[in-house]
Amino acid sequence: MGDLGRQVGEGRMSEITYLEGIRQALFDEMERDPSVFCIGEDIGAFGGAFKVTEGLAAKFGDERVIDSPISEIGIVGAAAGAAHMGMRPVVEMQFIDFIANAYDILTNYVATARYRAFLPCPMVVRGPSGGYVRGGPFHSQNPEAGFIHTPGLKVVYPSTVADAYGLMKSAIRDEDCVLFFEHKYLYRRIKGELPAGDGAVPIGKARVAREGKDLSIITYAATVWKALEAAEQLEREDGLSVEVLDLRSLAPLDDEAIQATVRKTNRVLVVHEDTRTGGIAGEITARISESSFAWLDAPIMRVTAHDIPLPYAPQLEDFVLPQTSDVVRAARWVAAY
Amino acid sequence: MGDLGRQVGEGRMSEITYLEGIRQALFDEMERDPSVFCIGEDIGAFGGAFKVTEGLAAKFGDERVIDSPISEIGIVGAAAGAAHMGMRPVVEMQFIDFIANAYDILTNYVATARYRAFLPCPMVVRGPSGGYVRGGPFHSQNPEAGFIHTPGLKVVYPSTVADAYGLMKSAIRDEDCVLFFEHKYLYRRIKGELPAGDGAVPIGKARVAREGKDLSIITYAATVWKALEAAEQLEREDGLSVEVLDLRSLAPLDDEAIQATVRKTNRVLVVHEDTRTGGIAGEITARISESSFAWLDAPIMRVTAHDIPLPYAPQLEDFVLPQTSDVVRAARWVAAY
Amino acid sequence: MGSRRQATGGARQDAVAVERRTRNKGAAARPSALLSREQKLELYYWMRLTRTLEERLVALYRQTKVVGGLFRSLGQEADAVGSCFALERRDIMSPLIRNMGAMLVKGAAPLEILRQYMAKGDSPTRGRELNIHFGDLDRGFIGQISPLGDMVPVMAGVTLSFKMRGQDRVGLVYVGDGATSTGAFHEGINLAAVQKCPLVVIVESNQYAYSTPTWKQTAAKQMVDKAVGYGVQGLQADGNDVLAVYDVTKAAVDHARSGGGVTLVELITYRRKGHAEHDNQSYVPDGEIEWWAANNDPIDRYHGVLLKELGFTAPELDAVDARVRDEVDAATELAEQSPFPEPHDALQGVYADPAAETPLWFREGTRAAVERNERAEGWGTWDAKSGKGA
Amino acid sequence: MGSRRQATGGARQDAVAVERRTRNKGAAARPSALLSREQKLELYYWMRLTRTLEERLVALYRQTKVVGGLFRSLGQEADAVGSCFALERRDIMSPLIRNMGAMLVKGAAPLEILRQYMAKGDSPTRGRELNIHFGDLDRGFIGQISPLGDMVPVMAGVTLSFKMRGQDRVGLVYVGDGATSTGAFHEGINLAAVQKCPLVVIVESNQYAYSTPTWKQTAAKQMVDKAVGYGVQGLQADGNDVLAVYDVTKAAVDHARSGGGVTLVELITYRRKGHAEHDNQSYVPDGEIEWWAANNDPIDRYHGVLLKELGFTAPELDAVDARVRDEVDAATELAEQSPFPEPHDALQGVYADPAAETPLWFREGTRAAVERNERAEGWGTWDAKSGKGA
Ligand SMILES: Cc1ncc(C[n+]2csc(CCOP(=O)(O)OP(=O)(O)O)c2C)c(N)n1
Ligand SMILES: Cc1ncc(C[n+]2csc(CCOP(=O)(O)OP(=O)(O)O)c2C)c(N)n1
Ligand SMILES: [Mg+2]
Ligand SMILES: [Mg+2]
Repeated sequence: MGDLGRQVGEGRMSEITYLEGIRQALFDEMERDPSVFCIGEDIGAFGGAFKVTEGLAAKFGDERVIDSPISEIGIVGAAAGAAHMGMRPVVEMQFIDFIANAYDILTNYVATARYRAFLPCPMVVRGPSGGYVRGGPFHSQNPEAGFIHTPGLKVVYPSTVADAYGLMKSAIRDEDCVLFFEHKYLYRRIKGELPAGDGAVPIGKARVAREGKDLSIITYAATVWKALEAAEQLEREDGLSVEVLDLRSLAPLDDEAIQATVRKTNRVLVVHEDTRTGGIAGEITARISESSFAWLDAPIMRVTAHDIPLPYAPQLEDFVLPQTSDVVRAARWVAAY
Repeated sequence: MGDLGRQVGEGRMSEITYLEGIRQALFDEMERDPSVFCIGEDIGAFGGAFKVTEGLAAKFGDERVIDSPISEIGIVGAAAGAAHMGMRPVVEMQFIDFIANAYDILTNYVATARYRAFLPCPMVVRGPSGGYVRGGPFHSQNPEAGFIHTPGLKVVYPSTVADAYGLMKSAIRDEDCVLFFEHKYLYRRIKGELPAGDGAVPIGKARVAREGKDLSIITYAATVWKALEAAEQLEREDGLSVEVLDLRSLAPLDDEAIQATVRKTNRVLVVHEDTRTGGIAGEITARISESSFAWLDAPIMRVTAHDIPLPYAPQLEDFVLPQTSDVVRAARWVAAY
Repeated sequence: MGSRRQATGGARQDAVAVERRTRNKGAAARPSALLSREQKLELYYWMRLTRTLEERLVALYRQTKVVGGLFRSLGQEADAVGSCFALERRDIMSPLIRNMGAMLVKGAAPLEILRQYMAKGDSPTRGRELNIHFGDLDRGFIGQISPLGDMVPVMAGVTLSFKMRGQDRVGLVYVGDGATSTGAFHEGINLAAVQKCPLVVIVESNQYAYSTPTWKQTAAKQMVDKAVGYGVQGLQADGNDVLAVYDVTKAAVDHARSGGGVTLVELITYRRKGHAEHDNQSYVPDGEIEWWAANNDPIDRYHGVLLKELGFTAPELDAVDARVRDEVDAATELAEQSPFPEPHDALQGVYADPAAETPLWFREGTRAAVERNERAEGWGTWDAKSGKGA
Repeated sequence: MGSRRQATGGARQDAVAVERRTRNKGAAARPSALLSREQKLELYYWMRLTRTLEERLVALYRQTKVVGGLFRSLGQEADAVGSCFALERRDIMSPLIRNMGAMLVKGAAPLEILRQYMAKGDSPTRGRELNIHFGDLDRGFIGQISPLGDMVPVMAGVTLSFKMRGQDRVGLVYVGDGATSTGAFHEGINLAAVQKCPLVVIVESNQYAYSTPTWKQTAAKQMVDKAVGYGVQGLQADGNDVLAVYDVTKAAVDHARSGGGVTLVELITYRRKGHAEHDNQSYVPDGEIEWWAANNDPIDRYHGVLLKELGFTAPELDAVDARVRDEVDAATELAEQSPFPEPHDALQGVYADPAAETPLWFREGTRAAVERNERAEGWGTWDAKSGKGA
C-alpha cells in the first residue's frame, strides 16, 4: 500500500471521517484495479474542492486522476466512452448541483447504453450533496429524484462511514452507472470505523439504523441522524419506540426492508431533506400503499424540505429544511393517530 | 385577424385538432400581445417538425418566429433573458426529450429567478411529448417528473382540444415559466371545438372527465383517453361507475379536486404513461395518503409504464406502456379489494 | 432571404474551390495514391451499396414495412465511405444518421440494417432502437443516440482510454454542421483537445440541419474555422470527392495515431434528400437540389474518375453494381422473414443486475400485488349487486 | 509540469506584449483619450473602492461575520471597472464573481454588498442568495447564478430583446477563462452571434479556474482565438491596464451599438488570491503571485499613469482613498446593524401566483393535515400505556 493507503490504513482500527471513508474506498479500488480512474474539476494535485481525492494524484499519477475542463457534459460523456472500453471511471461533480448540466447525457446516453445497445457502462458519478451548510441554492441540492426516475441508473446516498466506504466499493465494481451522493454536512462531522475485511456494502439493501416497534421512520443521508436524534428524544420524553430505516440505496429501493418495518410498526414517517413535491418520499409512500395498505394504522406522512429553492441565510435555510424538532412533532402526530 | 386566424378561426365553431388548438392559441396570443414570440429549431417558414407553428412566420415575420441553432441551453437561456426584459417567449423543443439538455438552465436559472433575484421570467417551454407512436427511447419521453420536482416551474399537460388551447393561453399569460407538454399521439387524433369567448383555462385546476361513484382514476395526457375507454368497458361489463379526473396541471396539482374524487369514491387508481419509479403517481399517492387516509377503502394503486427505456418496436412499446386493458384489469382489482 | 439564397448557392463554388485545393496536392503525396486497385474498387462498392440499400429501404418504407422514419444520405455517400475507409479495423468510429456508408465499411451488414428499420426481433438491438442506431465494439463502431452532439464527449472518452492504455487505436466521430451548435459537441471536442486524444472529428457540412441552413446555425464563415478555437488541427475537403475525403481523413488519422491529438475535418457536401423521407424540402431554393444531382453526385464523379483516370472498365463497375443488387435482394428476403420481437424481451437487460425487470402487477398472470396484500379478495371479477369482488 | 510552469510564467510576457499592442494605437484614436478629467479619476475611485471594500470583507470574514465563502478580485480590478465603464446607463451587464468592480460602476452600493455577504434580511436578495449574486434591472445589471456559463445565453436573450424592440441598448457579459469550456457559453455566444445581438462577451483570462491552469482548460493558444469559430469580432487587451480595458470594451460596445453584433474580448489578467478566501493556492508556482503583485498591480499602474502621464497630483488621489475608506466605514456600520431575515420570509415569492407557500404540516401551529384527516385524534401527545394519543 502506498502513502495514502498507510495513512488511512493505519486509521482503520481507529476512527475516520465519512470523507476519509470515501477517499479510502477510491484508493483501495484504484490500487486493486488499474482500470479505475478519476476525472473531474480540480481533483488532481489540488485534491478537489472538499479534498476527497487528496493524495490520489500523488499516488496514482495525473493520468489516473485527471483535472478536467469545466465541462460536466464532457466528463460524463468521456467516462461513458472509457467505460465502454473497459475502464472504470469515477467522475467528480465539484458540487452535485452541477449534475444538472449532465442531465441529458446521463439520462439519455449513459442510463440507456446497456438496454438499447448492449454496451456496458460501469461508472460512478459522485459529488458533495445536500444542505445544512449555508451553501445557498446552487451548492446544497439533493438531485436524487430526477435520477431514481431514470431506468438504468443506480443511486446510493450513504449516511455512515462504513456505508460511504462500502457503497463506494460496490459502486465502482457495479457493472452499471451508479450515482454516488455524498452528504457534505456529514463529510467531517461523522466518524466511524471501517469494518475488517473487504467491507463492500451491497447496493439495494437498506439498513436498520435503530430498532423500534411503535413507528418507522424511513430516511437516508443527513436526515438519518436527525431521525436518530428524534427517536432518542421520543423514547425519552414519550416512551415511543421508533425504528429508523436508513435506505442507503435509492435506486433500487429495498422493498423488502421497507415492507418489513412497515408491517412491524404499522405507522410510517418518511423523512427527507429534498423538497417535497416529486421527492422520493412520494415513491416510497406509493410502494407502501401498494404492498402493505392492510398493515397501516395511520396515514403515511412526509417530513421534507419546503418546496422552495434553498435560501442561504441560516434563518431561512433552517426554516426551509426539515429539522429534528419537525421529525419529533410529526412522529408524535403519526403515533397518536 | 390574419390568414391563419381566419383559417383556424373559421373552424372555431366546427372541429379542430388538438394540434390546431395549440397553434390557434399561439396565434391569438401573438396577435394580442406583441411581446409574445416563438423560438426553436425549424419553427419558422418550415413550421416545426410537427407543423405546430405553421403559418406563424408568414403572419408575424421571422423576427417573432425565430429559427434557432440546435441549442436547447441557448434558446431556453435566451428566452429567460428576453423574459426578464418584458418579452413573452415561447420556446419549442423539437421533441420534449431534448429538454434534458436544458435541465440545468431550466431548473437552476429559470425556476429560481423570481425567488432568488426577484426577476420575472414569464416564458413557455413547449414540445411534443409522449409515446404510443413508435418513436423509440428519445422521441417518446414524458419528462414531467423531473420538473414538477422543481419549485418555481409550472407544468401543464392537456388532453383535449379546449385545454390545449386554453392552457396555452394561460401559460403564455402566466407571470412565471410554464412547461407545456403536448402529447404527440393526440396531435391529430383528438378533435374538438373551441369554446366561445377567450377560452383561457386556469392553471392548477383539474377536470372531471367523467363522473362516477365506485372508483376514481386520476390521470392526464394520453392516458385520459385510455381511462375513459376503460371506464366505458367497466360500466358495460361490470356495472362499475368510474370517475376519471384529468389533472391537466401537474404543477401545481389540484389538491382540492383530488381530495374531492377520493372522498367520493374511496378507491383510487393513478394512471400515467411515464415510468413508474419516481413518476408523479407517487406524489399523488402521498398527497392522498396524507389528506384522505381515513376515506380509503382500498390501497391506492398505480398503472404506469414499466421502468424501462421505451423501446421502439410496436410489440415492445405496447408491452412497456400501459394499455386500456391494463387499466380495466387494475380497476377491477381495486374495486374488488 | 434573397441574398441568403445566394449564400447557399455559394456553397457550390466553395465546394469546387476546396476540391481544387485538395486535388492540387502532388499526387504522390496523396494517401489515396497508395490504395491498391482492389481498394479503389472497394470504395466504389461501399458507396454503391449505401445508395442501393437506401433505395431498397425507400421501397420498403412505401410498403409501410419500415417502422418510423427513413433517413437518407443521398449525395453524401463519399463523405461517409471515404472517411471511414481511412480507419484500421481496431479503430472505433461513431456514426450519425447519414453515415450508413461508414457503418457498412466498418462491417455492419445490410441485413442488420434492414432488420433494424423493420424493427425485427433479431435485429442488432432486438427492436429496441431505431434505424441505424446500433453498434458493435468488436467491429469497431458505437451506435449513436438521438440527442445531437452527445457522441463527441463519448468518443473523447473512448480515445482517452486508448491513450491511457497506450493502445495504438484511433477514434473517429461524425457530427452534423447543425450539431456543432450543441454544448455536448463543444465540451467533448474541447476535452479531447486538451487531453490530446487520438480523435478525428468530422463535421459534415451538408448545408442544412433539418430545414435550417447553415447561416442560421453559426456565424462562422466555415466550420473548419472552429478548429482554431479548440487549438486543434483543422482540415477541409470536398466531401463529394471520395478520394479527397479519404486523403484528408487519412491525414487526420495519421496525426492522431502519431500522438498529434485531435483534428477537426470539415467535409463539404450537400444533403439532397429531406431530413427524413417525409420532409418535402419546401425550404430549399429552386434548382439547388437539381444542381447538385446533375453536377456533383459523388458516385457519378467517382465512377468517372475510375473510368477516366484510374483505368477501370465499365464492365468492372457494372459487375459491382450487380453484386450490390444481389446482396441487397438477398438481405431483403431474409429480413422480411425475420420475426418480430417477443413482448417479454422488453424486460431484459436494463441493468446487468438485476438481469430483468418483472412485469407490473396489473399485467395478466402477475398477481404479486394481490398476493402481497392479505386483505385482497377478488381479482378480475366484480359483483354489481354487492358492490364487491367475488 | 516543469515546462508548463513556464507556460504560466509566459503569460507575463504575453500580457506585456498585448499591452504594447493596445497602447501603440495612436493616442487620438483611443476612446479613453476622450474621457474627462473627472471620469479618469472616477476609474481610480471604482478600482480603489473595489479593493478597499474587499479588504473590509476579509476583515469581516475573519470575524466570522461573513456567511459562506469570500471571493476576491485582487489584481483584476481594472478588468472589471474599465470594461463596465464603457457601458451607458441603459445598457445591461451581467457580472461574475470577480466583477464586484463592474457592479459598483453599475450602481451597486457597498452597503448592499456587505449586507449580502452577511446574509442580512435587508440585503438585495433578503438573504436568499450569496455574496454578490444579485442584480437590479433598473440600474442595469443582472445577478449571476453559480452554474458557470449560464449567463451567456441569458444575456443573448436580453440583447435579442433589444434588437427585437429596436432599443439602442447593449449587453455585456463576463465569463471566466475556465467557464469557456461549458456548453452554456458555447450555445449562448453562438446563438447571439447568429442573431447579431448587441452583446459584448468578456473572457477574463486570469490564468486559473479554481486550481486549474488555462492549459488544462483549453488547447487554444489564446482565448481570443475562439472568436473566429463563432464568426464574431475578437479583441484582446491587457486586463491590468484600466485604460486599455476601457478602450477595447468601448470599441466592442460601439460595434454592438452600431449593429455589428457580438464581440469576444479577451482581457489578460491574473488572479492573485485563491479561488475563494479558504484556498491556499498550493498549486501556484513559486513567485508567480509575487511577480504580479510587484510588477503588474492594476491600481498601482493606474496610480502611476495618473500621476506621471495624466497630470493628477498625489493629494488628489489620496483624497479618493480617504473618501473610499469613509464610505466603506459608513456602509460597514450600517450593514452590521441590519437585521437578519425573518424565517417566514422564506415562504414568499417562489411564484407570482401563488404569492407565498404555506408552511408544511409538521411545523408548529400548522395543523392542516390534522384537520383534514377526520380520524386524527391527537397532536403532540402520546400515552405510552394505551399506545395512543390522548
Ligand atoms: C439535442 C438535439 N436537439 C434537437 C434534435 C432534433 N434534430 C434531429 S436531427 C436535427 C438536425 C440535424 O442537423 P445536422 O446536425 O446538420 O445533421 P444532418 O441531418 O444534416 O446530417 C435536429 C434538429 C436532436 N436530435 N437533438
Ligand atoms: C457548471 C459549473 N461547474 C463547476 C462549477 C464549480 N466552479 C465554481 S467557480 C469554478 C472555477 C471558475 O473558473 P473561471 O471560469 O476561470 O473563473 P474565475 O474564478 O477564474 O474568475 C468552478 C469550477 C460551477 N460553478 N459551475
Ligand atoms: Mg447538416
Ligand atoms: Mg479564471
